Amino acid sequence: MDEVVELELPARPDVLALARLVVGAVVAGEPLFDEERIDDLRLAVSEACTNAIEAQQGRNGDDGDQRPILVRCRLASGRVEVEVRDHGGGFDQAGLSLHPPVTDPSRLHYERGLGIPLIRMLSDSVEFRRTADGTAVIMIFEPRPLPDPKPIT
Amino acid sequence: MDEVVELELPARPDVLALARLVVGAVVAGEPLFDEERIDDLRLAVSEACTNAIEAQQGRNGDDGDQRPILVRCRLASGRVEVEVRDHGGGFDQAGLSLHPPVTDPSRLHYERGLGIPLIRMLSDSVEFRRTADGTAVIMIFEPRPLPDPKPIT
Amino acid sequence: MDLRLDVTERDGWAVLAVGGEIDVATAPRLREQLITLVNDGHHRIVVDLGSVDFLDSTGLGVLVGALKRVRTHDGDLALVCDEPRILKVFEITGLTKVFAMYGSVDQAVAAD
Amino acid sequence: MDLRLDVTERDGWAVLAVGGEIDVATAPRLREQLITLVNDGHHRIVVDLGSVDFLDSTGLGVLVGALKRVRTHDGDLALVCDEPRILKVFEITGLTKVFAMYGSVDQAVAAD
Ligand SMILES: Nc1ncnc2c1ncn2[C@@H]1O[C@H](COP(=O)(O)OP(=O)(O)O)[C@@H](O)[C@H]1O
Ligand SMILES: Nc1ncnc2c1ncn2[C@@H]1O[C@H](COP(=O)(O)OP(=O)(O)O)[C@@H](O)[C@H]1O
Repeated sequence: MDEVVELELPARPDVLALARLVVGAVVAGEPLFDEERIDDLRLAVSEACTNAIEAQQGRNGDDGDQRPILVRCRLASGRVEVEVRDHGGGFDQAGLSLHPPVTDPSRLHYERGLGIPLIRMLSDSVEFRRTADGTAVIMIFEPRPLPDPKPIT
Repeated sequence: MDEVVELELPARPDVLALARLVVGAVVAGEPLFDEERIDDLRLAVSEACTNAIEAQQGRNGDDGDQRPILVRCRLASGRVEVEVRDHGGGFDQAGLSLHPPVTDPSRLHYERGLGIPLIRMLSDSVEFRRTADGTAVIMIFEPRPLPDPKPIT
Repeated sequence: MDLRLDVTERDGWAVLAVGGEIDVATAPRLREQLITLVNDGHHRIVVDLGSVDFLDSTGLGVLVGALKRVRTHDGDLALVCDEPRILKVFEITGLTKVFAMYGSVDQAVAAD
Repeated sequence: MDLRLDVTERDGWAVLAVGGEIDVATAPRLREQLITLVNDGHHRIVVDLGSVDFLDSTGLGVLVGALKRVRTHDGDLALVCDEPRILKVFEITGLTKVFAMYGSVDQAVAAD
């Protein structure tokens, strides 16, 4: 299968499994993508969707932004491009606090902040684009297995 | 899960399995829909998508209409509404040729034309709406199992 | 895509075991296989749908076409199907009255 | 949704067997279960991830939180994981250096 598959989902955590199912199924038809690479893709897309959903979710008991998030999968020239779009108001990527290395004992104070590092490590390239009212995360996956990963430091 | 899940797919037969996977997964979260009812839904939606794809596909070796088809799944009040939209130019539903009953020996001349009858039998209601450049098929599924089906005559 | 076809012979019948999903994407392969069998002189065919997970109207059409084809050679086409989800598709379309349907390949080749 | 949790005791350890998918939808149940264990006085916990099919950063965060919690009680948290797809998530985040990780529950409770 090539071309584009687009999925619009309610901005709620219980759709994450469906998003993973769809990107997994779209890429499963590509002979060059093996099981491990498909797992990489499922995890990276899931992290991006989690961030999109959390950005739109109500913080103070309100219902949050009810507009759907968009997952767009494009297969072209043997590689996969996945875009995840939200209306969550965007964020300052440069301003992401740098966590201490995981091996640092103080790392244990941080139970979050591994999502974007995982996306970076699992994709071949990622771009965070600011949209009018939110974020578009554009991830590109090549079919080869990851080179020996460097741990986050 | 309630609300709306939308899926845009290239108008090609190899996306049908994905369309079935998605509607199946969306409805799998609904406790009132049992396995059999989910199978009904998967089949009816697959038939509607097949018609949408065939309506857009090139007949004479050309590429056909490259625009995507849309599958829109809505869970509300415990029932499922699925809309399938194409840009296939529409058709005259009243003009559908009436096939002889399947038990008639001459029925064997017809290898097609069971799609819409299946959609009618498997859904609780179906509407074929003419759009600007194609068709919207709107199917509603209630969670109860089908009553004893009457065969097509 | 996901369609498996496997032909064996049994007591003068060609047994075509089908697995996976039969829809408009995969039905052409099923149709070609059935036409090949008939062209090769197999006019008594059992189609074993025991491992079929999904069957749509295109699949039904291919089977109707195959039945028609073997009949022009005074042949026979028997279906094997015990999965309720697949049986239901034959039942609600009334095609259980058109096809000889059996619960197992053994029964299909024994019936005569 | 699809998360299975099962607690047993073994040689002074509470063994929490987790199955299914751990993401932001299901992680809260895992977190609560771990907090309950600690509050009930279980400070030596084995989390058996052997039947986990998917684990995301939220799941990692919950495990880090649990490790922190048992440590404030001078306790221990050991992970059991032999699935390459799940191990890889710990490896690329460097968390294999933070957790005591074992290939089986037997090994986890024997190590000491
Ligand atoms: N799509 C997004 N919209 C708004 N903020 C985002 C988005 N993605 C990431 N962020 C911000 O970046 C932070 C770091 O994200 P991440 O590395 O995934 O860790 P976590 O989500 O666990 O905090 C988030 O806490 C959030 O503030
Ligand atoms: N979405 C559609 N757009 C255009 N024509 C359609 C559409 N759906 C159905 N049709 C027409 O109705 C006919 C009957 O459809 P159906 O009962 O599904 O049987 P089949 O597709 O096997 O012919 C089709 O052959 C086609 O001409």
